[in-house]
Amino acid sequence: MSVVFYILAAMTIAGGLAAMLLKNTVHCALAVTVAFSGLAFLFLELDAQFAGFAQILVYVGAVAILVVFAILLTRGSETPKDSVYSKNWLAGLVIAAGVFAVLGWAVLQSAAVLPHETATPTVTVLDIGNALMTRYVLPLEIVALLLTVAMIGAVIVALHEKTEAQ
Amino acid sequence: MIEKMDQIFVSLLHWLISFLPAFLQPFVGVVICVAVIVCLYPALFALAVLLERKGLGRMQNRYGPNRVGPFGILQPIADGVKSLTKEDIVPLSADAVVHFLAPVVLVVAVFMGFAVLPMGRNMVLVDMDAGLLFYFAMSATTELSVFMAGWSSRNKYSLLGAMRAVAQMISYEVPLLMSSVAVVMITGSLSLTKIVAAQDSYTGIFPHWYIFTPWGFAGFVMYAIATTAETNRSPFDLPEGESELVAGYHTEYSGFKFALFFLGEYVAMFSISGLGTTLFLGGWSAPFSFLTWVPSWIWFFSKIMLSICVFIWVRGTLPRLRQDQLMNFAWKFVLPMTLLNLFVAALWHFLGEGWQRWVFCSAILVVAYVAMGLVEMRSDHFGPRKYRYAE
Amino acid sequence: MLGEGILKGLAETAKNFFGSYFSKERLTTVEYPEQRIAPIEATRDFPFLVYDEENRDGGGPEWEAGLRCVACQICEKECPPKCIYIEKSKDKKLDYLGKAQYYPARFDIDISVCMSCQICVEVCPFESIKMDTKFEMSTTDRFGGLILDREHLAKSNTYYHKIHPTEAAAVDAHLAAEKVKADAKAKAAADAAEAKAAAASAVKPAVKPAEGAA
Amino acid sequence: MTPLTGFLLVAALLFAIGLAGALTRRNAILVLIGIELMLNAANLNLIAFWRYGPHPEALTGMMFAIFSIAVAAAEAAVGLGLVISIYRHAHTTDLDMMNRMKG
Repeated sequence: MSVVFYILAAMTIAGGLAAMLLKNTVHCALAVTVAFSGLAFLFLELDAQFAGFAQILVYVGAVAILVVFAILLTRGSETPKDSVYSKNWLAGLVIAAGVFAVLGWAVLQSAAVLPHETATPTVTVLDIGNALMTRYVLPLEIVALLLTVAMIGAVIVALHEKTEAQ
Repeated sequence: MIEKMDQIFVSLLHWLISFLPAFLQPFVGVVICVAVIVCLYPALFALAVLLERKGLGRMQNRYGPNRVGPFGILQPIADGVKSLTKEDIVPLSADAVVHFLAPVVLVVAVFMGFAVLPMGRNMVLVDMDAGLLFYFAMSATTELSVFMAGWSSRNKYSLLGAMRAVAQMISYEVPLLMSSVAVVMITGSLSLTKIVAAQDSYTGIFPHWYIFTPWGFAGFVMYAIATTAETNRSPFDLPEGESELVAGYHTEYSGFKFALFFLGEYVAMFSISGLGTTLFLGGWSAPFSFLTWVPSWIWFFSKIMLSICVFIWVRGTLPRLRQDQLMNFAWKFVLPMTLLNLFVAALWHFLGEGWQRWVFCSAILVVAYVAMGLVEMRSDHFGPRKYRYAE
Repeated sequence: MLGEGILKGLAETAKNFFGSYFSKERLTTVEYPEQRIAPIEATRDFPFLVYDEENRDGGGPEWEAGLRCVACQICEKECPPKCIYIEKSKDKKLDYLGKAQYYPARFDIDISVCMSCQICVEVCPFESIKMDTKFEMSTTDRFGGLILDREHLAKSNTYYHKIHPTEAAAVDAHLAAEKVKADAKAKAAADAAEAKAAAASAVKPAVKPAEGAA
Repeated sequence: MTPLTGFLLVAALLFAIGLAGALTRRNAILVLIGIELMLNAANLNLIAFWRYGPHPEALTGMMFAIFSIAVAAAEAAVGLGLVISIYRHAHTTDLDMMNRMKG
């Protein structure tokens, strides 16, 4: 376990915690970008260059901006005066803690059988491209269709209903 | 001798780090490179600001700055001293932390892009396999810093400017990426060094730059348009639109933080021109085969400065667009053209050598361009504004 | 075709850019502190007080003695932004007509308030306040430095001739006419007194023509 | 602790944080952010298993993560579109207020 891993893990977890704990919604959105970039660096730490940069491009460049736009469009940029947590927050917290306990227990239990340090895989972008165009071409097409449908769907859902307003 | 001049910076670096113990060498080498980049581009920024002010002046039949030093060449230094000695004002209701972080994030993200740009033969900081992807990931981060600046200022002009800027940058990032993808398709690599190497050969005296192919030319034009919008330059400078929004997202910035924004904007211009040079203009390769004796880094930097001059020229010429014109232009003209260009690039690849591919590809692009121009100029959203006077 | 206008525009700016290096007529900029355009005759900015050079009533410096102003305070009352402050003197001095008049013991104009409307000039019956052409009056003192007192305001008639020749000539002619008239009146009065002294009757008809001449 | 265990624990913690946020926050947008965090945690797992798995050259985990990123982007777009249209309708993004089926 390298020092870099601990720093990046701390950054990611801190970003995630801040995103879920801060009061101001815009601060939460900015904190979650820290978590996203931390994850991207963790991907780089795992020698997954392509996935890491795609993570930054998609999450920091697109999703975070989208979230921020949504916050401003719903007038959520002011710090709310009353509690930001829902009424049954305790139940949610207990469930999350339970999930973490189970996951952590599972990981630590199986630590012995998990594979150890292996040789650094040499995967170039060319390999990924070849895989995408041969073995994974059907998922790629489906994702392309999904993205198109999602884009059209999002536009239609968020479109102002003019006829009803008049 | 020629070889030596070409590699002078590379050998200088090797000579410098050869004094150090072996385990320190890679680390110190990177630090030196970063330091050079961080010093070089602000210096070029000063030069560009002077060029811009003098050039715009001449285009408007004025002198431009001519007071500080002979012909005003010390003006950037005076500007720098002025902005550094100014009071750093943070509005009372501003979000101080985000307000402080915004310019820092911007400058860091902008400088990160230089890590993968090949500035000469063997002169690239990190020869990354996914270099282009890295570059776009970094330039996507600047959008967030623009939003941070606009939102944290608690000023409606700042927020409006930031929202305009972010909307514009996202809209034009799509054609920017699409026009670059055509190059990636033809080269078969995301690595910028490989893209330059693919263009570094000659037919007769003429180079194999991608701009000298039909799809490359169309791609370059689209790339240039998208770049102008991406860097918020005139005629797409609505985010700053000083006649409407005071100064857009950096209205509430002063002193050093404002200088950082200003620097970030110009350095982003350099870096995105550098990328355009790499993708379409053959990077550091010489424009004619008989000029290959000139060091490669000279070519790279002269191409960058030339693109800056074009930026200035365009700024001196065109008036600012309206917001709806800007958006319609991105989504209804530039994006379809870049998508078509992808198709044409594929066609170019599969038609093989010969005159047919030149004719077919050029014909498709020209017909599409003329037809789309005719159709869209006639539409209400896109064409000349029709005024409806009160009856 | 789409983009044609952009190319035309680019050609135009390029023409301007290179043209400005070759033809000097393109650069119409006057580089102000070193080069100046001579002000046109009707230029006006702030008022000043005119004094006549010929020292009529000894004592004090030339400018103080020759001031045409009689401290009538019409300008002070008419000034829209109220930037003129006048204190009347206790004693009297002879004016250009040789008549004893008050003079301004204090005459200040606050040029930070003055709006250069020229109303003071229009209302002055004595042609004593006129508009100057000097405009570089910046000081480092925001309050005191921008209040001009009598000494700073007084400019000679020669100076007035220099900056506004036509207007000054007309004013001089008018004043000369006034003086002639006043002289004639004085002469007539003197004649009348003489005639009164000589013979105590048939004097009045002699006065009438003098008045008619005016 | 092996490297893989470390990554898995970070992913589990991030997943739990995202879950806690999604279950406890009132603002609909923040619930979406929580879901994004959970998706990201899953991605980290996929990449970690790809890296330390027996056949990294097969690219299975990596591909899974890339597709998952693409799907997450689509999910964010549709989710935020829904939030905006709900806000238009109900003038709030508070999930505690949206407890009726009637519009």
